[in-house]
Amino acid sequence: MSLTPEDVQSLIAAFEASEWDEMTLSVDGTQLALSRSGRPPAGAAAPAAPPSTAPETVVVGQSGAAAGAIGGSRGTGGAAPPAPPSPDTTATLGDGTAEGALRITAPSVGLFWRSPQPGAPHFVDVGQTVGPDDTVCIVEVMKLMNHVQAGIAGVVRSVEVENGAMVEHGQVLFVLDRAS
Amino acid sequence: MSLTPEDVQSLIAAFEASEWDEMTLSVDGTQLALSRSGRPPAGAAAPAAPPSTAPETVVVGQSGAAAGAIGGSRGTGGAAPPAPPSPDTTATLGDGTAEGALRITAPSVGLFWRSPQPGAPHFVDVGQTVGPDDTVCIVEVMKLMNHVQAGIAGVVRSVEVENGAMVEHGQVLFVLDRAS
Amino acid sequence: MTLRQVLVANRGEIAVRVVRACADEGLRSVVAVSEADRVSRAALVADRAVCIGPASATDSYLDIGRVVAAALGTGCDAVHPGYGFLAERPELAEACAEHGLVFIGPSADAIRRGGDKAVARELAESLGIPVGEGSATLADAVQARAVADGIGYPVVLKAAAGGGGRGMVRVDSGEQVSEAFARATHEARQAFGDGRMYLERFITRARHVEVQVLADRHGGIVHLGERDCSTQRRYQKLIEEAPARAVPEDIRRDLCAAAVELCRALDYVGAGTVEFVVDVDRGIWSFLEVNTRVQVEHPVTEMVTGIDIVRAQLTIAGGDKLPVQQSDVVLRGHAVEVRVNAEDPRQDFAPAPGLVSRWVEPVGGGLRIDTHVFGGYRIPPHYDSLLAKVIAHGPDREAALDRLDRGLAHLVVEGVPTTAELLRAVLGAPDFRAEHHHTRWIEQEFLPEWRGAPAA
Amino acid sequence: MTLRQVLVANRGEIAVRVVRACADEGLRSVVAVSEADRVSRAALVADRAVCIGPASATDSYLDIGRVVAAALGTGCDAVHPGYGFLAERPELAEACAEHGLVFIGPSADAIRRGGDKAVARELAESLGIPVGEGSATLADAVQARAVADGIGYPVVLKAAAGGGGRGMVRVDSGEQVSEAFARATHEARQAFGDGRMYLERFITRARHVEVQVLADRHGGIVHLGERDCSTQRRYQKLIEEAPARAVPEDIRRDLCAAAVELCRALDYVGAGTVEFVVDVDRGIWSFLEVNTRVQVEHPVTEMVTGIDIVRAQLTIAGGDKLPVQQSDVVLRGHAVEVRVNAEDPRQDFAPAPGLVSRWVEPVGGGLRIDTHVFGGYRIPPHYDSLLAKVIAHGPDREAALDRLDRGLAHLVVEGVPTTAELLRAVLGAPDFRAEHHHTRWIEQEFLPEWRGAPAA
Repeated sequence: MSLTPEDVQSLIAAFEASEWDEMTLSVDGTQLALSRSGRPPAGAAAPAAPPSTAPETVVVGQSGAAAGAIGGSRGTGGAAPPAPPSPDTTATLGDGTAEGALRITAPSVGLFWRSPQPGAPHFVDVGQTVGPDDTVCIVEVMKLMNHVQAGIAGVVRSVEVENGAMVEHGQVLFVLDRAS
Repeated sequence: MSLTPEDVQSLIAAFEASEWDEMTLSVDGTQLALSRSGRPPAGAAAPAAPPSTAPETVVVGQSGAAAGAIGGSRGTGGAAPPAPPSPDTTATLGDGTAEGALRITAPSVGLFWRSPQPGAPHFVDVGQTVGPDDTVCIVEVMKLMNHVQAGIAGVVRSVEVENGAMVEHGQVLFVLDRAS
Repeated sequence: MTLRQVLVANRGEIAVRVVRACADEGLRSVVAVSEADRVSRAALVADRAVCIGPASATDSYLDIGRVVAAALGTGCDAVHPGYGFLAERPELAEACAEHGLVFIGPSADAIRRGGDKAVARELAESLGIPVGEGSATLADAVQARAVADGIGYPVVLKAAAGGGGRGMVRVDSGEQVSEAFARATHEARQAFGDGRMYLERFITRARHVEVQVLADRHGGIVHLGERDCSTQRRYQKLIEEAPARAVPEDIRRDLCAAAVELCRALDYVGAGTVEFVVDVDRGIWSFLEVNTRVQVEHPVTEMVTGIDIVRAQLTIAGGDKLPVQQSDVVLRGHAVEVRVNAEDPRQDFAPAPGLVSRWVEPVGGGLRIDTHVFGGYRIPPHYDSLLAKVIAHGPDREAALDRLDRGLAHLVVEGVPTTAELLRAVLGAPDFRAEHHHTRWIEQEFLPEWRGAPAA
Repeated sequence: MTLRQVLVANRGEIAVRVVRACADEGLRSVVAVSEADRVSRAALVADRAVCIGPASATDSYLDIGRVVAAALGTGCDAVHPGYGFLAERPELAEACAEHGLVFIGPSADAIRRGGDKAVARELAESLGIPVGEGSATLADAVQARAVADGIGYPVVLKAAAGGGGRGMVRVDSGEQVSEAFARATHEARQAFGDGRMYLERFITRARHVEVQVLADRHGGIVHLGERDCSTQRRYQKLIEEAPARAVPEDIRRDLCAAAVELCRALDYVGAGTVEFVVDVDRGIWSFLEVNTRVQVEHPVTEMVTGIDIVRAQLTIAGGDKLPVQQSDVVLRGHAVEVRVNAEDPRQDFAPAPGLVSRWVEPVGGGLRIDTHVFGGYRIPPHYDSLLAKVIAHGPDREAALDRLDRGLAHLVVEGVPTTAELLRAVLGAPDFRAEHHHTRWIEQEFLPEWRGAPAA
């Protein structure tokens, strides 16, 4: 037995009517995962697009797992799936959109600087390939210059913040494409 | 594939953590139904036991239905499963406990009278068999005497309210056993 | 005859409001709820809730017998009807009296005479209060035509038993009178069980101004100033303010005096409101109707006077004298109320019951929120769509409007659509800020523009 | 130097409280939140929220650099630290000054001198304020033994840098001194980075009384009367009242005068509290410590004085003179506050974070609820367990307690266990009603009985 399209529809409806943030259902090889991020910070006029309140990921597919694991959890934050632990000056990673994009996010509130000092070349530019240990920017907290490392390999697709702007903790700074 | 005990436990935990009132899950012949009644009226010192806030029914068993129907709903009231529509002076029926008990509930707020007039014999007593059209009591609303009919056939197991007491709409007046 | 325990015969925000006033006065409160309102905020905050019937209001909130039975069965000594439902039904006042319960409102006689529009209009006329260019009760369509021709078109046919915009038909020319009269009479008979009609000149740019009155059982009577409720959609008030700053002060003074005079003539007891229409273009006014209950918009008056109207209802019903004399009533600043409804203004204001998955109220800044909603509350489909009244007070109208805008911006509602964004747009509209609006401004001018369509 | 926009460097109910005061004063507010508090009530009600770091307080609420960066980056001109976290860290006051931000609190110097218990104690002594039978900073265990022998046992060893019950060790006999001193010094060094100790006589039946002080930048200073915070469990306050009715009036007058004198000597600016211990049996009192911030229990003082302490903090920080003189401060009635925590009192008060599936607050009846909780809020496991402060005001203590009991009975919380029922039991306990309780009454007398076990 597997989930019918009607089952999936009713599950999605039930999920949307609920206050849950996440729901995964695996039945006989069919897996259904629903997740919704939390509300973005209120009133924040953040430069980067806030996480959507609509379901972010809806995946229905065949999974190798045979056991029917059913779970639900409700988170408060708009956090991405668990990322590997990282030191303070290394960016948190989050899986991006379905096209395989990666994001480098701010490890702290602070000012975003693309160069080691005014007038110097940028740490990275769009189109550039970076490795996990490469410094991609500085987030300055009260004269303390935190060098942010990419944490992952990829090609810079876009820079999401203006040089010198304030960034919040967790705000997306760079979007990268997976290195092919 | 069927639900394992672990699955059931995690489902119950998820349900209890949620604000849902009802949840039914049928997977490949295994059916799980969870329901929880709404909060009882606050501060009500009603003579009858208020519905519990803990899950009222947890049934796990083999069902004939093959389709995996999964649904969730969230009600506000502590209502019993939908009853057939009934005229104003006929009691609402609710399926009772697992032992096949039936309940006759008050069709209105009012005063509960077991006899047609003071000193007269009771309409019904414990142990008596009643038919759907038999009058079982009066609920008086400001001198208006509403004759309450059983609405169902059965044997009176208990009378839940003292003669002359005020009853609320929906309050259980009699518990009946199914006529065998 | 001090009260001890009050049955609240209503639901929604006004039921919560009455429970609050009871608690403030040290009285116990019992809320009569329908089955759909068992898990309502009013039921949770009251000392007790009692279920009186099914969700259908006919068999619960509108059933006088059940309400009285609930009051008697729970040992209450008084009944507060709120607004709507049974609030203006003289039969409830009579049933209460019959069973030894205090009805928190005026006498059945005052409700009857004040509530019948034709009778109230005749009473006003006898007191020399302007009633507009209109008629007494019309015998038939022929008389209607003659009166309308005399007034000049457009005119409006109104049901004697109507109110709140119900039972009104606009007539633009003499040829339409006959058919309109037949239709309006039929509709009024259907809706109110009373087909009597009268007619009035139709005012193009009208302001709806009403005066709050409080009267005790000892002959004491005061007014608490007036409210401007001109921001309406389909005769339903959206925004209410106090005082009515756009109306010249001499007119406001006259309105307040007329309201007191009229209520005195009705032997009025409790909180009541006298409504007037002010013709903006011609600078004249006339009596509209009496509302023999607390109004939805009473908080704006409370905020500018500092007088708690619902507590006053309770103390008056308990036999106390008025808490203030007329000279004690001093207006301070300006207050504005908006009604936030669970409606989708982009879908022709379709009501949208459902689960309110998140509800967070703004704090501070001269705001007051009167509501029955909480996070996790499921709005039942059986009743009206009012979610909350957001009220702001400020030193002047501009400050109050700015504070209200902040309040609406920070009212977090998830799960149902609301009219909050629409209301913010109204609060920001130049015509509204400049007080150029009138009772049909929302429909005729604001909404067409807001929808992005050219004005009709 | 009028303020325009305030960074609220805190979370929970106090962050909401500060946002409210800002709105009341017409100031914009920005709340600095950790990742765990993005969807918090403070974030929702503030004009803006800015995420400064991960859930761990060390990298968010306790990080001075991030707080200052957030204030500067969002264009704030002032920082309100609330209570706890950075509130009594002189380094934050210094960092603010360095970056042109107004720190809403006293100077770094006043925080340092007031917050160091040994220094404050010496200052008090120099002013002739009783400091109890105790010592200055102790050099070593030998000196401790000599001083303790002089006072008589039991005594209590206290960390100079401690506070709020932390860093205290009771010593019952001379033989215990050496080992206790070593342990206490070690623990104090670990907890506060400062191992200096002093000691005091241990009072068996002590009442904790504190005086609220307000001081401006122009030399103006007043007290707002005192609070009795004797109902504690493990040195954590459960219930606070104003005024301290059980303490004789002459002592209360002396405490208030001493508090003003001490704050004047500290060149104190803003809202501060001076804590005292009153020995019930001997009728004497002594200075305990200075808290250089707004207290959790400030609302009881607000309710009996009508003075908004948090708004006063804002206006004082903006350079205004005090809103009142001492003669304007009049106490009216009695107010009591309870702290409702998400803890299970049947499981040794284990904190219970989780989803609050339903949250409905009581209305009316002299109640005030200070909270950050709403239905659907998930209490993060990273911070304290305070859900709400429920405060009641009444004409006298008995009325206030009855109103508070009604408030707790109607506070609907589903999803997490709370201490509400326990608090109701305390409010109803004859010893508490008769004011026979003291700072260890809850642990020694009330709880053993409440648990159904024989008293220890």
